Amino acid sequence: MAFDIGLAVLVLGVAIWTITARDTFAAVIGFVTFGLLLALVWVRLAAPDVALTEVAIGSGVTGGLLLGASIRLRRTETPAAREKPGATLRLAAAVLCTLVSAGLATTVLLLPEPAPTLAPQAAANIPATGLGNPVTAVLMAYRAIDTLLETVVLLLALIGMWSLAPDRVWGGFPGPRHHSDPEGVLTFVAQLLVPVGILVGIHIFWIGSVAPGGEFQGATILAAMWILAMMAGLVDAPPVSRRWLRLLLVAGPAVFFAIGLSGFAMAGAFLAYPAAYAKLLIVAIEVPVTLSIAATLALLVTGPPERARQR
Amino acid sequence: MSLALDALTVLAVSAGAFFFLAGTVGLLRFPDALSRLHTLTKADNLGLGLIVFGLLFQVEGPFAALKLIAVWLLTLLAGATVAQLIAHTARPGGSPV
Amino acid sequence: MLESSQRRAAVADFLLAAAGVVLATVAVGLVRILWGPGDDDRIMAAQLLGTSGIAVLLLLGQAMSVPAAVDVALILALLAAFVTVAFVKGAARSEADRA
Amino acid sequence: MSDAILYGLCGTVLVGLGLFGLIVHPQPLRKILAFNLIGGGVFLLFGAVARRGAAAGFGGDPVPQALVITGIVVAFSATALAVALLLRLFQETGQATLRSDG
Repeated sequence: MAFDIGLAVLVLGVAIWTITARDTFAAVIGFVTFGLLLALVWVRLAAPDVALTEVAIGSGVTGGLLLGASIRLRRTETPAAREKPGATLRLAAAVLCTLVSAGLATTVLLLPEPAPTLAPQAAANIPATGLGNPVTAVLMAYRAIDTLLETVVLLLALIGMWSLAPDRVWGGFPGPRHHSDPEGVLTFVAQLLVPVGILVGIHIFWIGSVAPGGEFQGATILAAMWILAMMAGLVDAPPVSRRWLRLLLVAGPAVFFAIGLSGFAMAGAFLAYPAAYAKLLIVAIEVPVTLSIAATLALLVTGPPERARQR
Repeated sequence: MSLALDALTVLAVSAGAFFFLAGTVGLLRFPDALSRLHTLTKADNLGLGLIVFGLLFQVEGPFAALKLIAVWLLTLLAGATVAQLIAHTARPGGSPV
Repeated sequence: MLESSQRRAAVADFLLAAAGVVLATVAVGLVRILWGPGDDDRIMAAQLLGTSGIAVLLLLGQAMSVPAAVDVALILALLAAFVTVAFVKGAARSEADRA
Repeated sequence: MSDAILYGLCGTVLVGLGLFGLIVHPQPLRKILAFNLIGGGVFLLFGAVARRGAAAGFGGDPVPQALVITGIVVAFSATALAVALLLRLFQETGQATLRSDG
């Protein structure tokens, strides 16, 4: 318990820093640390699947994205900070936020006893899927519709981002071109880390059926490795109008949806799996979904097209 | 036999935690930033190595042990490259990485 | 002579306590990050915090019998390098913006 | 007090802190950061509920845990889109401000 109190205090301390720091870059560093500490909290809360997601996406990839943005936007910070609202508004905001927190805290303290849980239903669903990890079973079977919609949300975000491109680079290469320096440290790091990272990503994805892990965590690592290879200049980002790229991006949701529809014929409901093939079908969904999510996440970090396709 | 292994674990993990503590004291006491970070990197990497060594006696199976060692090696590698990259960017007139 | 299960519990308690000690050093390291003064100091201190975080994860995983904590640590080690590269690249980009 | 309640309360404070930052910070990037803090707080509330719902031999209720995983990924896509909008604004105007009078 002493450990938990210390950890909770640290989490709050870093959060306060993230909000109050004068320098935005320092605040982003605070946020990355916040994610790291949250991952510890998730381990303490017996949620290792969430800890994996938090450290990969919540802290790692989001952190990298925000760090890059905060450095580029540094010059705009001082003028923008002058628009800070007056003391009255800040006080009112503080009162409002305290009230919100207090209200939420009351609900937490008044949570019903015994705690309601869907664990037995989720457990009852597991044998039908052939999966050993209850969280993956929930994501792929019990609440598969959420997961299907989530893959679509990711695609929508990417379409939104691409549509921010100026007309002259429409369909072009996303992000800047990074040049590799064969003698450089960065090339060395990338050549060493990328293969290791791809192995780790596949491992995390594959054990997801029986142990903590799964397609989102595995896909994030694969995405991070692709971005690393791009930043080191080992590979260039493909132009967003490439047909293979677009097929790769929609393959996951499309296969998911198709197998979901076939559930009507085979098991009588959308996204229902016939008992004999459940595990096979889930793997058939997971492989393209992982590849699609990895590509989508990587392109979301890379940004909208910036360079025209023909020069 | 396994009592001896547990004792080894306690010894190595204590030593590891001690290095983390010592590094932190160094963090607060050394005068300039560079020597501070330099010392701390070494202390932390050694501390993590000792903790990994101590945990090796507790895990089940060679795969779990291999993963522990992989974590340590990756941390060493990441730490070293970060120092290199930062030194590269901080150098005035240095080529952008 | 202690029973085997008692001894296992004692080792788990010890590992949790060790995790607490390393977590305390994280707290001190945080103060270092917050003080800065430079970006480089901050990013390096964050990197070191990652090392402590990895140590805490490994100790917690063993103490609580959550083997997946090692996977979390593995990803943390991988992505720490990724975040630093993003920082360095962002710095190069902001130079380019200015030019 | 159980560890679930402790972290749940921690989550409620995070929501308040994030909301405060969202309101008072004029810089859009700070608003995005604050928004992510709110997200972290809400996820912790889910984590507390999941931990309390430990049953059927699981350490926590897997349903809220799966929801949090979904939530983290969606929060990331929203953050990435917001950052892209902000960087585009910066490219167009050389500023990053939400002031409406220009």
